[in-house]
Amino acid sequence: MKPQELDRFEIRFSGLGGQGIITLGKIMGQGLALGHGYNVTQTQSYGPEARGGSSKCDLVISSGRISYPKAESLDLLVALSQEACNAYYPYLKPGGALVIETELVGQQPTNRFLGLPFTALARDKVGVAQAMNTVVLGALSFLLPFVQQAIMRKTLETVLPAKIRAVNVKAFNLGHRLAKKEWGDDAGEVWRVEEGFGDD
Amino acid sequence: MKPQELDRFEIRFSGLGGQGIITLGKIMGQGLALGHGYNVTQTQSYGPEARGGSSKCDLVISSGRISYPKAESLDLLVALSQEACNAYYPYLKPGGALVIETELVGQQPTNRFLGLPFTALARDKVGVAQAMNTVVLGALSFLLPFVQQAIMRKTLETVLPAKIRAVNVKAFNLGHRLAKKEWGDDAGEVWRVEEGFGDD
Amino acid sequence: MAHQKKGKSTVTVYPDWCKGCGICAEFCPSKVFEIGEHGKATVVREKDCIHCGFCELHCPDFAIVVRDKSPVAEMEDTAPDKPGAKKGA
Amino acid sequence: MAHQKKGKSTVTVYPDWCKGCGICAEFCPSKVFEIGEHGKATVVREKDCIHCGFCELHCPDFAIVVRDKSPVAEMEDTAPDKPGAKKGA
Amino acid sequence: MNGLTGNDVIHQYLRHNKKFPHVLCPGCGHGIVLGTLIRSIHALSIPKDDIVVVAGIGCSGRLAVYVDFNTVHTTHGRALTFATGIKMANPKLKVIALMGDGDALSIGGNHLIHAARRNIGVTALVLNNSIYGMTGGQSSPATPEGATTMTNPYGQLDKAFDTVELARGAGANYVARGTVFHVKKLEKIMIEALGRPGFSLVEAITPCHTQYGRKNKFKTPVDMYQWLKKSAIDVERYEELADDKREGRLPIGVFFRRDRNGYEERYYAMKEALTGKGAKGGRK
Amino acid sequence: MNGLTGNDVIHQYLRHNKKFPHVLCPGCGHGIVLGTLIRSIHALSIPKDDIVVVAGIGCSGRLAVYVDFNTVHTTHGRALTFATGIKMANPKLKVIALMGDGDALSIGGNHLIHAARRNIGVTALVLNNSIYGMTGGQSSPATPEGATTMTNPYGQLDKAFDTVELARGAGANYVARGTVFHVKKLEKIMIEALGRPGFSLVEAITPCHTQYGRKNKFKTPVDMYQWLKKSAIDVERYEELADDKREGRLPIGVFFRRDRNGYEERYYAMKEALTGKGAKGGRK
Amino acid sequence: MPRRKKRKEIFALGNEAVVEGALLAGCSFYGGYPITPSSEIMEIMAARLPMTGDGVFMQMEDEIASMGAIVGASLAGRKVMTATSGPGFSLMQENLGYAIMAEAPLVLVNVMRGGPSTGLPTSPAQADVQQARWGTHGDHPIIVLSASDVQECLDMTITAFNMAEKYRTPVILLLDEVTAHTREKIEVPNEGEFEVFSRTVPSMPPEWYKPYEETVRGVPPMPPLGAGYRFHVTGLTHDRNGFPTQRPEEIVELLERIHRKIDQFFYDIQLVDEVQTTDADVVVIAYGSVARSAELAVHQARLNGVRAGLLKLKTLFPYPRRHTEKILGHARTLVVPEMNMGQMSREVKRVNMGRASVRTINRVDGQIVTPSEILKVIMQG
Amino acid sequence: MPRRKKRKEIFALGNEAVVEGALLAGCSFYGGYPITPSSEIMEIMAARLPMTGDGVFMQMEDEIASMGAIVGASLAGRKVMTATSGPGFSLMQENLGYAIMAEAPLVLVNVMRGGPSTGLPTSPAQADVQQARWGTHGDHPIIVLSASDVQECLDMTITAFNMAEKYRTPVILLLDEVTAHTREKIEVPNEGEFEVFSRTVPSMPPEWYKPYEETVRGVPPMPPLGAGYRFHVTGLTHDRNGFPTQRPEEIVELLERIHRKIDQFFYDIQLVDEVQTTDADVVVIAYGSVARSAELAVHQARLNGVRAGLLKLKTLFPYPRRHTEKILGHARTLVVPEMNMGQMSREVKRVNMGRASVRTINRVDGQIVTPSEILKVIMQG
Ligand SMILES: Cc1ncc(C[n+]2csc(CCOP(=O)(O)OP(=O)(O)O)c2C)c(N)n1
Ligand SMILES: Cc1ncc(C[n+]2csc(CCOP(=O)(O)OP(=O)(O)O)c2C)c(N)n1
Ligand code: SF4
Ligand code: SF4
Ligand code: SF4
Ligand code: SF4
Repeated sequence: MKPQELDRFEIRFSGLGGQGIITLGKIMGQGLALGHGYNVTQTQSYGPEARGGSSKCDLVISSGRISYPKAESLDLLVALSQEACNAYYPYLKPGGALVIETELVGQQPTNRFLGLPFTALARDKVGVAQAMNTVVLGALSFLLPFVQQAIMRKTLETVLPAKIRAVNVKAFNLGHRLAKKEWGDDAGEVWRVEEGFGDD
Repeated sequence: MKPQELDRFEIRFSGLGGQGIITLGKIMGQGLALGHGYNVTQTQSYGPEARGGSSKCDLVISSGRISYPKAESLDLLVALSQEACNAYYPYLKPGGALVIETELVGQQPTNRFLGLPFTALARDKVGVAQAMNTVVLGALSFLLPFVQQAIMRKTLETVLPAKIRAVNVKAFNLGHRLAKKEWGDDAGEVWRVEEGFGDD
Repeated sequence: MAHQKKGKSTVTVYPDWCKGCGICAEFCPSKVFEIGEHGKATVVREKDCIHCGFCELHCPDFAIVVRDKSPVAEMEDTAPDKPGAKKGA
Repeated sequence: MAHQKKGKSTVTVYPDWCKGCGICAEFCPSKVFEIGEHGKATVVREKDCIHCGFCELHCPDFAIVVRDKSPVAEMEDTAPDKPGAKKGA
Repeated sequence: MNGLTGNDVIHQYLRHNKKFPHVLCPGCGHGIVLGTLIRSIHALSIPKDDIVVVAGIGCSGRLAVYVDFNTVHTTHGRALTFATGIKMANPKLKVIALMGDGDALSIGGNHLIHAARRNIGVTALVLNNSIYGMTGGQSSPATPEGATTMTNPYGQLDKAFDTVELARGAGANYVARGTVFHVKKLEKIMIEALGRPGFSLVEAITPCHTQYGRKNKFKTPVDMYQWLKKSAIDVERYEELADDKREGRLPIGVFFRRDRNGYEERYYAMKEALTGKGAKGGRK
Repeated sequence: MNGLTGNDVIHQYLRHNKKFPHVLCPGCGHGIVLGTLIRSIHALSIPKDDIVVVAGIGCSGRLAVYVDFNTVHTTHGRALTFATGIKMANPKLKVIALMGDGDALSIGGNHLIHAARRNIGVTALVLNNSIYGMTGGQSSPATPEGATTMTNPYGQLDKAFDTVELARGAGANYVARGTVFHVKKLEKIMIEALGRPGFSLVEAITPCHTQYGRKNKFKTPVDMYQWLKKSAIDVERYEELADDKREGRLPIGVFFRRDRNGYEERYYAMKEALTGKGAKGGRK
Repeated sequence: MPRRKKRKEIFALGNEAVVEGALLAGCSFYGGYPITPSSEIMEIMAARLPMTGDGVFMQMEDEIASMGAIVGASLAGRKVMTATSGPGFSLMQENLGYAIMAEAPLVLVNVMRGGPSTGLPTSPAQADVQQARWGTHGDHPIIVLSASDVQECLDMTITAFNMAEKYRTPVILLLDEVTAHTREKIEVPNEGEFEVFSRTVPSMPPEWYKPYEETVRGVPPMPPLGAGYRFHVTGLTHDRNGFPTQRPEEIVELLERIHRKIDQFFYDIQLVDEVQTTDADVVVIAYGSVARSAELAVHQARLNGVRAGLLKLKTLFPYPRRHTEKILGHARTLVVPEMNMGQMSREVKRVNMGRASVRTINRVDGQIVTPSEILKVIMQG
Repeated sequence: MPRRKKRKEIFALGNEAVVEGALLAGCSFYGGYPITPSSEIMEIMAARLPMTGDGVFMQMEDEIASMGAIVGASLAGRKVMTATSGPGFSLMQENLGYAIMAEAPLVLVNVMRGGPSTGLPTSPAQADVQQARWGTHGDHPIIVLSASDVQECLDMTITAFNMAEKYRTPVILLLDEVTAHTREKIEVPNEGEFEVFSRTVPSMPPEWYKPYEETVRGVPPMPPLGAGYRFHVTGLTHDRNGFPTQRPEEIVELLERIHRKIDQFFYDIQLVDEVQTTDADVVVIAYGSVARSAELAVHQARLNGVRAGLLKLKTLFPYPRRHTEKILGHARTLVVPEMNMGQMSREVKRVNMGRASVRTINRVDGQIVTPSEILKVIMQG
């Protein structure tokens, strides 16, 4: 299957230190870059903010060359804490999507958002609270029309050490399944584009 | 007495480490600068040459401002070793004077030179071989028409520590006396100039 | 001796400053603290405090203050607590 | 033993390399050296040399060489020297 | 503030215009050292204005900003050089150099041994967490042999410095070691160190769970404090132990005291001798 | 050259295209150290090609240019860092770091203690003349208290380092001291040091009459050798002396030997263990 | 023709790509001291080098020692590297000068962060550019390269090693925090697909070898220590044998040669990428991550009808004068955006000699220069 | 009017005059490490400082420690100084940057010798000029002065202290070996005959004091440590209270202010001497001992009918652009003689923007540029 053409799709993952935000971004980035063949740049926050407890990780995804590597106006914001949601919501493009962790983001800045209780899901359904980030990855693999679930899962398996692989695949599948169920089939429709007219 | 007008008079003292060349130059320079009121620059060799055993010290003396501080073409070369004489004789101006230590400079590059056995004089007549440089100072105080013996002796006394003062004054006087005797009254005549016409 | 102070101290944790490292909970001889749901130390058995000072000295974030009860406070406090009742912030 | 070597060695000072520090002259057990007029060490009592090696080991400028006499040299040297006669450079 | 006790006292010494909690990780021992330092100063009744805390660069160095003294956050490894200048410029100040183990023993090793040799009147606190905390967990010269770090993924090959022995070899006047678990002892040491002439070195063993512990089988910060509790032993008792019993034990306490005047005292005495009572010209 | 003896041997090791005598002053002990080093290498039959002399900056550093080995004249104080790189890059080389006391103990102090701690397989020769020779007679950390120098005209205030104790404190594997008067003993020490694993430090006490002696009541170079002769004493005998008899005596000999492998040995063994016989991937 | 073997793709951090490039280029010795934002280079080296053939990894006590160790190892025949950031870079300057004098090849990566002093440890900047040129004392030549994306981190590291070995000189690779800390997909070239240059070793018997001899290229061959060529290395001015000299003609020969060996090969050393410059009225001259912003801005400017172009500097020093001159043939305006107060723009102005108008864009607040900032200036013409 | 008191005359070495000037300016703290050709400064300080009021002399373990000690002492209220030469100057760069950030006044004398590396320890050079400007990492302002004769050594040292104190900044005084090692008769000014500036101390209660506050001059007052103003000093970017900050607007305010406080006072800081420049066709721009050669050459050129002049730079940085601009009003040719490969001539060219023709004369062989060399180039027009 030919990957969908993308011209600068920008995602920001944000939340608290310890939620595995950076790992989430790295795996997603690697899956898109190596598995799907996109150009991807991944950047993240270093330094005191990172220490201070907040955490941020950006992806820019494109079929063409990516000049400027940092996210400027977001197509998708994943906010896993209230603070992060407040801080970064203003950077969301008109029409961009907001994904939140419903238990941690009590005050949503808009009624147009997609939410799931990722932490509770990981803790209760997977049995490992730390697998929360993988649940998110699964959900996004459903949401984003240019992500192929199988490839992303494969990437996940490649990247993770053997002993935590099974748990995370479970979390990934859970996220995918629940997103489909809760958010509906056409959640990411806005980003799906018809095959273009360009030559092969 | 008004000091004689000088326009860049250049002297080089040269010889071996341990002969007190630098001290000689420094005292002479100080006498001319502070005692006589000339502008004087004194420079010397540092570094490996200095270590290697040879030693060199230059004076530039002028009534006016001295721009370039290093000696370029010498009015007077004082050579206290054969090596030094060989090395620096070529820098002597036409008409410049060469003063040598006769026992240490066996091969004179010219027959126009003024010599005295300074070391032997110091050792035998003053009783302190190290006072050789002061004997030279005394001789030069005679030779150079713009040097006033009394002032130079005063400088010498100011500069030296008390316990070696007497010996050195003796050496100084000896040098002056012998230069007068051996080199004759008009030895430095070439450099004596009539009082100019400038206004007061 | 410290033991005579049992029940005579108030123990306060400033949750804003507490980072939930668990040192107080682990080493308090009277098990006064627990790490609560939000990952912060909570005073759960204040009356058992013997004012040994350990927690104040060892909290890396200066988040705990143990004080002798004021006479008035002490008076009030003589009413027996329900066992296990939560105290403090 | 070194002492048995007395008179059996040649002692050479290379004056170009000698800086006249005086170590050899001071410490040579046989007083073989003197510092000469030009401030260089001179071998003055070569035949007293017991080839103890001190001077070679201690000359900071590697300016001294002490060698066993070759049989021929030794032969020549059996002629008694004038006492105090200068030897070497 | 003399009626106050415990952290109520500490709070009087913290800068009210700084954001708290401080930036250090949960369970980081550095905060405990800072508290102990404050209590020691409080116990000695030294005015805040007379204290200069000179810090290096590292997590430990960040402590300086939080306390209401004169505080100087310098360059990596160089705290003692600044401290030396400050003490010589104004010997009335009580100068405390606050350094990490990397700071003091790696890049700053030369200044440490020279401060000790010179016996400058500075109290040096080495906050030894066995690791480079600030930069993310690389080896320090205090990382134990065999430990795993970001720059020794196959186990540290180097032998760690023994700070006490190093300072002894350099001729230090006073050297002691404490831990953040044994806070009262540490406080006693600091109080003594702050009161002595010349150079005093206090090594405080302080856990870094984030960068060191997690990679070296300490599951939680608390585990590291348990380890301190178990392994520390008074140096007097340590010395009585048989060699094979010493393995794994960490001697704490005062290792030695020497009684040489501080460099600044000797220097100003020399000046006094040279210039006499206001008179110019020496009598050397 | 095996039939030769004495300075005939030395001459075989000097560079024939260099100008002699060397630049050092009359009576400077540095030349004697160089001769002793050459004899030690000769005695061990180490090929010239295998020797790397890594020198610092100072009069002592100038020695390197005269000997027909691989010679590297580095920057002031840094000889041991270059030596460490060379040894790690090619452990087969016999690497000798040749440093002055200022070089090794002042600006280079950190590298010295770290080379000792790491136990890198380098032989460090510290040519201690108690002074900065090259730059004209300023104090060094080895200048005795009270001595007069260009930067201490009123007498050195600092206490000198004891090189031996400093190296001990840093964890060195082998430390010895000799003097250029006691050349045979110095040679024995050097031969031992060159043959040992890991870091060995040899301090050679060598007089500088020009810059140190003249200002400190030594009339001639010879006086300084007399002083060495009188004050040196075997460390074994020194230790038996009563404290009050030790004053003014200079213990020489081997102070301690430890038996730890050199860093390069440990490093390459680790590599071997990690990669196996050509196999990639560790078995950590 | 054999089909090109597919290249391995990896999703790597800029700092990781530097390590990848170094290992491909034959680096077998790393000596360093950690500092943000360069530390990953050291950490990955620590994991990789012990696993490779003769790889040596050493953590040194400080940056001075790091430089000493790698210069030593370079003299002993290794291809060597260190990495640091501003404060460490300042400390490395003395031994860097030594390496220039001793002509010891080495690669020094400086991942720039905000300065001066401890400054902004985790924020990007490009403020060590002039320091890279002038940081060590005395007149000296130096090659300074940069990279603007992760692929270039790999490629330019290989180039840095090649230049270091080819010209027997230290080469500085300046990265900024953005480039170093961005993860991207890159291609790792297969062996044989890229050039690897190693220093020339002498091919004459030792007696004839002069370590600092004049040669056609100005670069004398260099044997490893211990290979039978026993020579002297010094930071003092030296003659062809490596022995210290004070003779003016020998000094001039030496200093002239170490400059010439680099200056004369400007066509090999001065690397740039040009994007739509041929017809450009406005040319942006940029390097590092800012060049990426510039590329986007140029693209947008073209869409807006302005004939804009980009001269991306991959070599910062010796400054690519030739390429700038060419552009000055037609450009009216040069725009020089930098994360500093105007450091490369000084070079641009010096070459420009008043011809085009030079606009600078400077940020020193730890933020990257954005495409829109550059676009705005381009649009002003 | 009272008769001017006669000034004391002394016959002094350049290095000695530096000490004389420093003591007159109120220097009471010296920390250093010896190095040729600067060592006499240290040695004379060692003799003098213990004899003066509160004078402190310290020999430190190295140049890094020297800088650390004097910055510390400066913060504690002293007027401080160190002196060094190339290798030591390289080592001082990190802490020099710290002093810039902490705004600690200090005077650093670099007596330049031949480089790079150990180079030519006893020969003159002027090759650390660009290093003085750019040696420490990060964008930074710096004042660099020079002196060309012994009297100027004294005068410019006083000036250096005054500028350091006035602008709360390190000032570098660059001497060359010739100037430092020449003995000349100089006049020691009497007290009251020269200006002595000392840092402004705060005149508000401690609670109101902000150590890095914006002020009219851009220079905040500075109390000594321990005087009741308990503030924080750091090399990190900091806010007005001295506390570390990562906020872009605070960073910009800080960096902008430390540059502005120097840039805006260019008329006070940029010092030159002009000799016969008013009508000159050919102007020699020179500094240090070379300016003396240039003066003689200009004199000789005038005798030969060429309208030559000399612009002697006493301030090297910030570069005296204004004075150069004035000269570019009439000069056809600028001649820039230097004992380096062309370091100040870069600044001249940058300002010149192609207007006059710029001729450089460069020596790097440890020899001084002679008057005749300069004359030759002047005569070529
Ligand atoms: C010259 C220099 N080199 C390196 C660094 C980077 N750096 C900052 S802190 C640090 C080490 C911190 O470790 P440590 O001193 O042990 O203190 P900790 O953070 O563990 O308290 C390093 C290497 C720097 N700031 N400056
Ligand atoms: C960085 C640096 N600082 C200072 C110097 C000047 N310098 C050269 S040699 C030397 C000290 C020499 O003394 P020491 O190491 O004891 O050796 P010695 O000359 O006595 O053998 C100094 C300070 C230098 N070359 N480089
Ligand atoms: S010790 Fe302090 S920070 Fe740690 S859990 Fe207890 S109150 Fe919180
Ligand atoms: S003082 Fe703290 S540690 Fe001690 S008993 Fe009370 S609560 Fe527990
Ligand atoms: S020891 Fe050597 S240098 Fe000294 S006097 Fe004897 S021969 Fe000459
Ligand atoms: S070997 Fe030398 S020191 Fe010994 S006896 Fe002979 S000459 Fe004297």
